[in-house]
Amino acid sequence: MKPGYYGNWGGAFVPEILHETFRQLNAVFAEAQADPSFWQQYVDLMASYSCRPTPLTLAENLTRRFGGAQIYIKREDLNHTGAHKANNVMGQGLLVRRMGKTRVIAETGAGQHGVATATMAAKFGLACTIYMGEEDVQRQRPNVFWMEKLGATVVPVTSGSRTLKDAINEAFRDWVANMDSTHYVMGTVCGPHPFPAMVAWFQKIIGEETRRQILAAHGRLPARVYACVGGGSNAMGIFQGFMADEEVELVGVEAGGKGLTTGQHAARLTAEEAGNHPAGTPGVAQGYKTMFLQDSDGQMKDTHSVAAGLDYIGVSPMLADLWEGGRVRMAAATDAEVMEALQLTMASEGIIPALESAHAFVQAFREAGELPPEAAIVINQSGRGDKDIFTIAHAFKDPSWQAFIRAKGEEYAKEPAS
Amino acid sequence: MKPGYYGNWGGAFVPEILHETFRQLNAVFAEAQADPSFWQQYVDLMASYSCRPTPLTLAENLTRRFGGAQIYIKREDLNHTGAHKANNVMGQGLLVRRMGKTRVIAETGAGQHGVATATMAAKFGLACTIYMGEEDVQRQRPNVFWMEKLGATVVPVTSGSRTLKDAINEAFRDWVANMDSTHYVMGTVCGPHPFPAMVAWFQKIIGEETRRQILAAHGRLPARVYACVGGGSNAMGIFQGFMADEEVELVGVEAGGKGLTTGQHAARLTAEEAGNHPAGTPGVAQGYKTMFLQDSDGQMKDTHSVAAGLDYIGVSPMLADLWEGGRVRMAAATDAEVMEALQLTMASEGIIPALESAHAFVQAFREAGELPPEAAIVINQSGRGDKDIFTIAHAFKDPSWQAFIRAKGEEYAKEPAS
Amino acid sequence: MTLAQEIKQARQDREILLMTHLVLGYPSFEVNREVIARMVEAGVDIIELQIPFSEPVADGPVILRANQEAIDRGVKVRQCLEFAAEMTDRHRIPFLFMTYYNILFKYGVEAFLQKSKESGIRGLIIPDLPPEEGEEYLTACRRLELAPIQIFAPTSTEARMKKLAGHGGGFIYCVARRGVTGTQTSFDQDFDRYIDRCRRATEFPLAVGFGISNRRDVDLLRGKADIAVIGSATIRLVEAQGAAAVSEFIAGLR
Amino acid sequence: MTLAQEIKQARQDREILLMTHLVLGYPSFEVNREVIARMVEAGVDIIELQIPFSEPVADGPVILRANQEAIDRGVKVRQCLEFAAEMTDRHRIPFLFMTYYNILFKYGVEAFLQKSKESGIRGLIIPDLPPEEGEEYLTACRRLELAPIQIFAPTSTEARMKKLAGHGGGFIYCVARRGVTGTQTSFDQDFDRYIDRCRRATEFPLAVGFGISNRRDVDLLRGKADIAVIGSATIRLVEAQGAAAVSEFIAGLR
Ligand SMILES: Cc1ncc(COP(=O)(O)O)c(C=O)c1O
Ligand SMILES: Cc1ncc(COP(=O)(O)O)c(C=O)c1O
Repeated sequence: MKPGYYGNWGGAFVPEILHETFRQLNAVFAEAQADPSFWQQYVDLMASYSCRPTPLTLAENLTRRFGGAQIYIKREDLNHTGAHKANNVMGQGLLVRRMGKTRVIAETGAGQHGVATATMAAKFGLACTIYMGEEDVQRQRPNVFWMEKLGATVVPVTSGSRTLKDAINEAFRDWVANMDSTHYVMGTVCGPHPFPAMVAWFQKIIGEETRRQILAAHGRLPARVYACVGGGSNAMGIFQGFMADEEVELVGVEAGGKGLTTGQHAARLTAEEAGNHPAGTPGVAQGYKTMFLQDSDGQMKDTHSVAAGLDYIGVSPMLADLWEGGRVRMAAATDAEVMEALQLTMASEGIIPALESAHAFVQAFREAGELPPEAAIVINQSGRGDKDIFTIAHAFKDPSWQAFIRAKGEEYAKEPAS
Repeated sequence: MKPGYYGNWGGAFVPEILHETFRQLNAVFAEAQADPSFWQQYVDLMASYSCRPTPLTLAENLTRRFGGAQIYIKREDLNHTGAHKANNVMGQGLLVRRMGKTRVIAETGAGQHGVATATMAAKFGLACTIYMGEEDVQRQRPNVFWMEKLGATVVPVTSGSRTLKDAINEAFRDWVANMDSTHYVMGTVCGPHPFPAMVAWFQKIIGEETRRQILAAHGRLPARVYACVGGGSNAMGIFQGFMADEEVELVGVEAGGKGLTTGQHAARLTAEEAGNHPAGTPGVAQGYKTMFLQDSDGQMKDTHSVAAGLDYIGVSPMLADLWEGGRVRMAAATDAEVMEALQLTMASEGIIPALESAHAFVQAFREAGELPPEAAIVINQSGRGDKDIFTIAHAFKDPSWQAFIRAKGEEYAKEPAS
Repeated sequence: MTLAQEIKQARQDREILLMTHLVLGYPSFEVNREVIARMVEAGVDIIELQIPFSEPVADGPVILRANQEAIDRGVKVRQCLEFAAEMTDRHRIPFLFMTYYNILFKYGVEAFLQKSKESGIRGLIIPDLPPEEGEEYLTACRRLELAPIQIFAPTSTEARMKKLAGHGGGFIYCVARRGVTGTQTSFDQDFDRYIDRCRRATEFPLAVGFGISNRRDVDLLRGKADIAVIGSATIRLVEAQGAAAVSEFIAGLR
Repeated sequence: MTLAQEIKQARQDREILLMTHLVLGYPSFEVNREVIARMVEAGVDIIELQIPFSEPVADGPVILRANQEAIDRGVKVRQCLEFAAEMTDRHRIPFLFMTYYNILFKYGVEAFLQKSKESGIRGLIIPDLPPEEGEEYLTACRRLELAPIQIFAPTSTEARMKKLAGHGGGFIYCVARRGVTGTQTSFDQDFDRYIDRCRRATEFPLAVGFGISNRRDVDLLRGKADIAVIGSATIRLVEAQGAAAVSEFIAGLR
């Protein structure tokens, strides 16, 4: 197989101007992989700066409620900056140091990857520019505020659908102009090789911890592992811990948006019914080959999800391969199901999953009851939901929240910048 | 000394109707303290549900900037729910289980203790009512939203100054009516005995971890340990790890608000100038004896701080004693200094302290340069600041934030509850 | 005669005594003056003068608000002491202070009690001062022959009641139920058993408070308690109908 | 004659050739038609027809927007192929397709190239398809005698340039600088050294693009490059002044 390919998927469809940059990146990444002290440095950094290992929490109340498998939650929400994104970003930060670059750029959708990158840049003393679709800038203003306070420049991207995919394009445009000084911190297991391999490598820390933890807590491997799939980094992160354990079923959950038949979703691999084709078709964009949501000409479609972090046209080439080969089963959760699972999880366990993560909860809740109590399942809680307050309070149509925002708005209208 | 007293301070000034409740609470607490398996159960819970031990992070950039002591940050912000409040609350939750009560109540100022209590109640399957000053309900709407989603009832308190102290009074009023079913989860090391002892006992987990961690990381004890002081729980938590180490100076930092001479602050123990009297005077209120901000009649004053969690009239009787005895040095940081330290910490380290915690950073920054590089200092970062976005963005007068809020407000004005 | 003796004597003539309550300076000392005059005239036996405190934890919404408004209007402890002296001078019936401990503590416990004594006050009710915390207070009360009125609660055990009574003076204030001042109490079998327990624990007369607002409530206490305490009810009445309404209200209670 | 031979021949007559660019369907095929006619009339030597793609990563703001508006207005790949056939039929000069790989991939690489050939297209520029990923494409181009135009960049090493040239056809598109299309390039000493390196690596004629917008730019390329590429500049011109302005603009370049 060609390097950078996973079955039929992957590759590095990169403009010539970046050829050397990628050569260097591949070399530094290979060096890091070959150097055990690098991994140790990474683990130490994540232990002292974030809070790895993150816990594995037994959800007793949810387990009781569904009356089936023991439900365990892997707590990536407890990472510094609130999501698994920190793992990848801090890892790439160490590579940036090795390369001696002085600036990083990144795309962001939900804002989590942007906040994580801005955080890493502050810690590592790097200049930082974050590209973010204008629509997402509107949706995720708190994250923009923090990125700026962390010292990053946030550039609203006004092209295309003004969301994540356009931010990626814009980041590439910056990169082709500034690659000598600048590293592009790709936020998920997508993009041209070696990004999927690199991001997956850093994220495998989730799965390695989880495997140890579930064996210690439950005494045996879990029956199933659930993770939401935007680009696929948290999913690949946890799945890698169980890849060789054939008895562990790996389940990825995509954004079903308003429903798979509505066209307003971001489910690339999940077929509406067993036996049907999924909505995604093979394509090449943003530097790699995978299953994209595109029209018959190859133009990318608009996607929709209540979770900005899942609202993306492509999916990891690694997951496309694992899905094609049957190792990973794909499912989808709709916006409405997600809000329900979120509410249930908050009230039952005192845990607030990110909207993205709540997709994995939906599917786990559907299936937990089918399994016997001796079985365990693990849900990867990729992030915490309190960052999503504007979206969640909006989605719940909370009247006190709306009144609060109106009053604040009126206050600012009266004395702007007071 | 009488039980429940720390030097001249403390006690249990409790209405007769609660006498039995306190007897039971003292008994259960004593039982728990005598039972080593209880502490283990607590440590295990905090490890699997929160992410203890929380890391100790070396702040390399800040250290370089101030050119003195190595600056270490204890990361209580990485706790589940975002602050040290979780330690106390989960511990009291275990006591509630022992007592067989089915409902908890709590006061909250900043909202962090309320969110933590609502979280614990969800996890432990308890009914939950949170009392919160009406003014704080306005200031901290996001926290109110989460408390409600976690299943708690939030009662806005309209009496008095409509802030933390009034919420405490109101919680007591609930308790004297419902003590058979209900436990009052006091949020800090204040209130009648055994609350200070109990909260301090649970919070000492911070100091025990920190002592181990700094010895491992730095090879010797820190020269100074800094913690902000509202009620004093995070301070007592970390200080207990070093109480016997006389060479370690313990520094508590109070809310200097608009300045110690303005009357708009919450500094009870810090004198405006060395040799002067502090603004607090001995008093008895809310069930205990300490240094209160009160007038010459004994009526409590209004306090002010940009940090809701420090905006309180009293202070832990334990800290009053340690201050009186010279073991703990007290200092104050003004609102303006706090915003500056916050900005610096974000941009230098990628870490966002809570407004409360940022007070400790101010004092540490003032003093770090005085110490040699072989020395280490530890700052207790009691919580994370992203919960404070409304206050912080407001204080920074961020125009994009204001525009965002105005636009959202207008959207809700157009189609309410849409 | 001690306050306890005086109460016992009064009980010879009346099946139940009435103790009323008001918050000093609320809505004003002038209104207090008129209300007190009408109470005394209508036959009230004892009056509790509450010195306002900013943190009245044992009080319900009505008294709480009265405390706060009085403080907001600038009422000072010194004024309360002077007003008490004026009242004890003008009226024969016993007057008590009710307040929270910080008012005494801040003034100086000894000094405050000395001043109370000089003002003609007969006893004090301090709901947040259990005897364990009240050594200085109890000693000074005894020395000054002020009654340190103790409180029983439905949750108090027999041993506890005995202990409290041992420190007490004047009468025992029996909190009728769980909760704060100002809401309705149901005087049921449980209540009767509770009052029996109180009786067995002490020789002091028993006052019963919390939620008494009409003649029916007072009637239910006849033969059980020695003193019926009317608290929030008069404050509500004065707020709604003014001081003049007090006469008829009190007259109607017995 | 191969495209490379044809270009070399044309260079015998002219010191520098001009290649222009437009986005198909932007603002409309009608305007494209008029612009192309004027370009040919004004003496343009080669025209690059960009088939719009939703994710044009290598393009700057002007061309990016043109791509998107064309797609928003419903431009289809099929129409672009038909339009190309019409143009190659009407005009003598060589036409190229410029687009991103997904357009070919989704159509079927072989089928797309077959169709391009049938439409009279002479070569293709696919900026996101390095030779390592382009085996099928390169093989089919060779079989169909379509020029798979390769791109050199200032960052390309000598070895890399040689390798690229080995896969190339028609000419080499030398990206003048880091960055995307549409912004100014400074043609300085570094640039001269870069072009020297390009020359040494290949026999193919050299086209230089990125940011060329006036006669001065073209003059600076004389004696260095074989072809000056004008991209965003004409799109901007047509947007501002309409298709008619193209004639004078092109005439003024040389
Ligand atoms: C919390 C969280 N979970 C999941 C995702 C989706 O990304 P991925 O599929 O790469 O894990 C995001 C992206 O922003 C996220 O913020
Ligand atoms: C983050 C944080 N730090 C500090 C405090 C102050 O409390 P304490 O002094 O008890 O630690 C609070 C109170 O809400 C808080 O939320």
